[in-house]
Amino acid sequence: MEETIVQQLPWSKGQAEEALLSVRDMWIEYQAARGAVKAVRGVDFDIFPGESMALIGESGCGKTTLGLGIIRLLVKTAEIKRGQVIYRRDGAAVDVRSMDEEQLRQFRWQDCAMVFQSALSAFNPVLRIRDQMYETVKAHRSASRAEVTEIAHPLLRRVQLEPERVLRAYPHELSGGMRQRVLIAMALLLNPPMIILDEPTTALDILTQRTIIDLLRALQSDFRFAMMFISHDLSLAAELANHVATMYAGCIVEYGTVNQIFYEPRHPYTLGLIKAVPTVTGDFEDLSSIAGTPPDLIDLPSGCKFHVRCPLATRRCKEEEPELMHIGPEHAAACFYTDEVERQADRAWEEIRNPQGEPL
Amino acid sequence: MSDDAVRSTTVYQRTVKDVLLGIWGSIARFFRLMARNRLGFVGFLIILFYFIVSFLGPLVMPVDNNTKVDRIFERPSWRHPLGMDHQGRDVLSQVVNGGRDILTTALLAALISTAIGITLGALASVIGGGVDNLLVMVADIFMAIPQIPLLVVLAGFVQVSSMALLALILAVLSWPGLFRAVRAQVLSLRERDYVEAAVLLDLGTGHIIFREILPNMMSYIAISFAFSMTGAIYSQTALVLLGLVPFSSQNWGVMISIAWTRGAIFYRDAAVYILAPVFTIAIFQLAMVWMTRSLEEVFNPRLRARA
Amino acid sequence: MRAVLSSYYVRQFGKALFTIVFVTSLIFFLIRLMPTNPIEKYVNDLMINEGRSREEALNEARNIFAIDLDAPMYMQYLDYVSKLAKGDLGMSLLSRGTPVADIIKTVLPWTVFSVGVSLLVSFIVGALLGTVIAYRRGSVLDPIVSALSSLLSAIPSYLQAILLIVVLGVTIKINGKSLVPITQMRGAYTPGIQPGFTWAFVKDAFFHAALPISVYILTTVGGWTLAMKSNTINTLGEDYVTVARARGLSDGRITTAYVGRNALLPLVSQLAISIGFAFGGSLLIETYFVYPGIGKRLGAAVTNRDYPVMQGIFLMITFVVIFSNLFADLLYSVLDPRIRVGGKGE
Amino acid sequence: MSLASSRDVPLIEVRGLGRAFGSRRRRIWAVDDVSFRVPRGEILCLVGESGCGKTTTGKLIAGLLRPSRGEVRFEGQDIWEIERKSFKRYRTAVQLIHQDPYASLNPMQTVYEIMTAPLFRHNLVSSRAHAWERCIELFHIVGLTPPEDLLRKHPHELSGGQRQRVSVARALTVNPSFIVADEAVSMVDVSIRVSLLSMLGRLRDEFGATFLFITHDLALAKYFAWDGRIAVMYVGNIVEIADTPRLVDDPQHPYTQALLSAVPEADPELTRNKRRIALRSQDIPSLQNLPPGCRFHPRCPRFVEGLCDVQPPALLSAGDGREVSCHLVARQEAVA
Repeated sequence: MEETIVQQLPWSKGQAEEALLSVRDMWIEYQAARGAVKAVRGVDFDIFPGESMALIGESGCGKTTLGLGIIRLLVKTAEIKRGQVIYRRDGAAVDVRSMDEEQLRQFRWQDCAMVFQSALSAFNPVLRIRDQMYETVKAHRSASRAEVTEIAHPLLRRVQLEPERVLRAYPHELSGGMRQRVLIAMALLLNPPMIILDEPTTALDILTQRTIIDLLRALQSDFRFAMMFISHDLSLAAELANHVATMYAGCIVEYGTVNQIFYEPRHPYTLGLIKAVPTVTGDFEDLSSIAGTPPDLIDLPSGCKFHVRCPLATRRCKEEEPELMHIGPEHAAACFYTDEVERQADRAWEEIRNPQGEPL
Repeated sequence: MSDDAVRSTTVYQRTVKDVLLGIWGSIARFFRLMARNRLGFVGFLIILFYFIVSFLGPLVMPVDNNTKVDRIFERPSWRHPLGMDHQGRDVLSQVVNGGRDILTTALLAALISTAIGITLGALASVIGGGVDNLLVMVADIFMAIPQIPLLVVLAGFVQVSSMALLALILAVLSWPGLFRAVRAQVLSLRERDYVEAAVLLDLGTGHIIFREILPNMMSYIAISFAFSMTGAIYSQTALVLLGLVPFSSQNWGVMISIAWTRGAIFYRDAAVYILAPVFTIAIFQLAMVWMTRSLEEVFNPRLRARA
Repeated sequence: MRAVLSSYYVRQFGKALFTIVFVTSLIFFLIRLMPTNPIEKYVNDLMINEGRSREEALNEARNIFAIDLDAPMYMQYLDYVSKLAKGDLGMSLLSRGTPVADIIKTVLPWTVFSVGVSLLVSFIVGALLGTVIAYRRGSVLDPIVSALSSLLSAIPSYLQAILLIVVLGVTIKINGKSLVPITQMRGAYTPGIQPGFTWAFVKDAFFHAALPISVYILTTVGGWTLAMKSNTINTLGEDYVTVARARGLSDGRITTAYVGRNALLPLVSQLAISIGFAFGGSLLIETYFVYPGIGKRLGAAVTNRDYPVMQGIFLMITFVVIFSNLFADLLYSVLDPRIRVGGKGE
Repeated sequence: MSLASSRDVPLIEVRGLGRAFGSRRRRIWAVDDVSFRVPRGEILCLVGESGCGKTTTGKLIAGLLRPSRGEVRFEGQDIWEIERKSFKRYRTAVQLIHQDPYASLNPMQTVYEIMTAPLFRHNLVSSRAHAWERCIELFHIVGLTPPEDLLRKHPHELSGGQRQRVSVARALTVNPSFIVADEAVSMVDVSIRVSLLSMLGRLRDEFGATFLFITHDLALAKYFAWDGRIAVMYVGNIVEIADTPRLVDDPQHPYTQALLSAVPEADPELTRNKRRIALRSQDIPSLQNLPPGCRFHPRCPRFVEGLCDVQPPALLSAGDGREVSCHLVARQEAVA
């Protein structure tokens, strides 16, 4: 196979050649009635084997589009305008964008599975779980029903379900939490090196969320797959991620290790998000929300897309869009004023750890 | 004239003018909204044309009843664009005069069936319980009975002598469709959060029915009204063709029926005679279906805003 | 689970049974309570025109209508119901001595044949066409098929029959011969051909049924196409289709087991309604094409006011439609596991 | 002490509240024997997982549903006993903010129509100009700018956050004294959630509104009701009710403990070092088939056989204004 050359990201934790998946300069647009929706605008990142990366951002920031774009599962009105999605397995590198239909079909689920937010509607309502498990394996290699049952049993037990009962069931006979676990078991059916999870815990109850989170952590250490999860929920990132990428208006505005993102944020948007989310444990903390509303992806503001909501914005921010810049080991941010953000972040954490202020 | 009188007349004039302007404004708005969907608007214009021609046309073009033996099955000409029938009478004037009864009956049938459907649907959903179960079962049974055969048998036993009676029978047989739609709609709408909010704000039952629930059902009602009309025309014409509704007057169905029995189909020259009423009905039905697309647009602000 | 499962079937069956009871009673009381009661009229006619005694006339009427006028109302009703249950629908007024059941036996098969074949063809063609244009949105095919579909389903079937006869049979002539030999196609089969399961007979039967079948197909195929198109478009937007693609299933598998099967479900429930509609349309269509089915026979009975035949055929059509309803419900429950639990999941 | 002053009468009090659904044969109690009081100007948070009956409780208090048993008291009077006239007053005195901002505003009406219908209906304004003025005033209170433009729009032209503010403003038109907020911010983006909460908080501080805040999110409950109380619901019952800081820091009921230990936190070190409480079962019991005794016993890590599966525990005081419904807590109290 032809050697695919990929530019090294200065903040990447290792050599790009060792990454499982490298995304470079990815641009995705939708055609809508009002105009082109610029959902993803020049995204770069690497995911290494066994790693877990969180992509966090609010609704409409392009995170789901990016996830779907990686396995080329976009709706018809969407188009990948530019960019590379390099996937490496067994020493070979291939651009997902150059795969033909059959290669792509094989790549999906076998190399990269995806767990969706809407587990409730993720299964064909008229087929038993058993059949849906079987056809999933059958789509990638020849296997008998008995073989598939043999693989499925331990996996279902692993996600704390009764294999016999679940395999016989139709989707509507299972609860939401059970369906989410079945989907996770199904994702592991072919032992893929990578799984994309789109809001895997949203809409689930707290105790169910906890089960899923603990399961994912345990499964990852057992099966050594890489996870990329997409969520608006910071706590999910805090729980599971090694690295976190914050997305805003179609771009990654900050990338770093989980501790860097939470304790040393360098982008005002990341800081804003952290300051907006309460924790249960500990004393009262003063929160603040980010002014304004998320941007319209059809009619984006000039310069830095965050400047209209940013407390630090200057004229420069309005005119010039900052690029994602290397600011420390494994840490990058797209902001001209990272030093100021650092000061504010330190102050914010200071207040949280030693609260003196009175609650509202 | 005293000052007071002058003032009051000017006030009066202004209100009349205002009312007229208001009416004109809403008519203009209605047309604008109908025009949002091009095909729907075409359908709407055709329907409008049909009603104008059928109700005003007879005044301009009375039916000509004189047999003219020398002009039997005459081909279309400038004077007689649709040619002559088996008795040498003008076909166009028959088409113009043959719509009034059919359209009136269809309109009446649709009105009655819509009224029944809305009333029973609302009752069933509001009262619920046994009444609801009973009405749903009755509607199910009505829907299971094949309409045309039942109509035919009914017409065999009962002399359908008037348009009103025919309209009533048609309506009684066709309400279940709208009933089910209205019932389902009310059941879902009254659970809506904004209806709950209106209850909490104590806005009154009238407000809740006419301002919160009804506007959200209007597109359903309008569309099902249109389909009731097409259904009524379908059944009506079928009954006429089977000779079960002895209309004495001119009527598109009667035209087809006579043309058929007079063997018009076997003369190539007579093709226009039989095809004229056939196309008249077919185009009306098609236009009605097209119009429903615009109706949807008129009653749905979300669709409206998108354009 | 078992109990719930069977309760769905019990409910559907009960509904069908109730509808049958309702319709038969409706007809009974309609005839008996009408101001110009056709039975009384018939008895009077016999007494006046043929000079029979009331006794004789009543006996005759009892034979023909399967109703004994002198018995109390509830006895009449029970008698009528028990005779119905035995398949006794009375005698024809017009062709004396012919039981209505025999008349139905000779005409029903032709209608079931023509309506059945056309429904099957129309459903399959419509479903396929609908799927194709749903997948090819934006291609040239879409607007053409959609426009044609709405055109064909808007025009009443009997008008399309007239159009076919006038245009194909009369107006367009090549070398003095019409395009389609309308007159030769009358009847159920060519006289002289021995009925049976022979190739010649089947071919001939199809030849004679070709016109009614094509009109049924023309009028219904558009509806199936449009319904399938919109169902398919909706189903394509379902999450489980996206997930199936993410699972790497082949396009063929997704189109059939995922999109096709789920999009087809609502169509199955419409199947019953369309059977009723086709039987209704058969009245005029069979009359125009001179096809000796149940519709044409009903039309003739109505024209001649042959009440027992009218009543018998109407009941027969209703039974057929109700049983197809039941069949469609059962088919639906086989195809959709959710329905068996009774409504939406809990 | 025999004559309780009106100040001692809580604004809202529910006693033995229960509501059943379903047919006569299969009655399902969505809410079963719930009692609490909310004094004027205070906040009570109702926390629980989906299907625990918290929304039904909210609707019962708002008077949208009639209780199957028990009573809802407003200023000391049972709302279903009082005569029509007072019920009308009660009707507008309690307002509910719905969860879904996309469903709570009628799509067919403009924001102006939505806002002014209650104003005109209850003669709260004298003219159209006055109504317009009042709308703008209310929009300022809920932080909607620019009010003039928004009033002319239809709901679908507004963002989720804006819609939610409109529905709060609409509730304020009738000057309610009690607001039930049912998951009022859970469908709004994270970055603007806090500002919505602070707006609601201001309503209490500046206008003395009393709140029942229903949520599944303990962190939000803690933030919003820090100086109020939290009631935790499980399958139709209240299992624990206490002042917020106490409940969050030192939960007593095993279900509350499990819930708090399970919440994922937006702080990596905190969340990864949290003490976990393992439940004995993942399955939430269905309302049709409730376990005997304590409803939590099949999942409870502290389950005692012969006690918890036999006798349903009562909601008993556990000191410091805390009430807990657990045999083991009651036992500890008795020992202490």
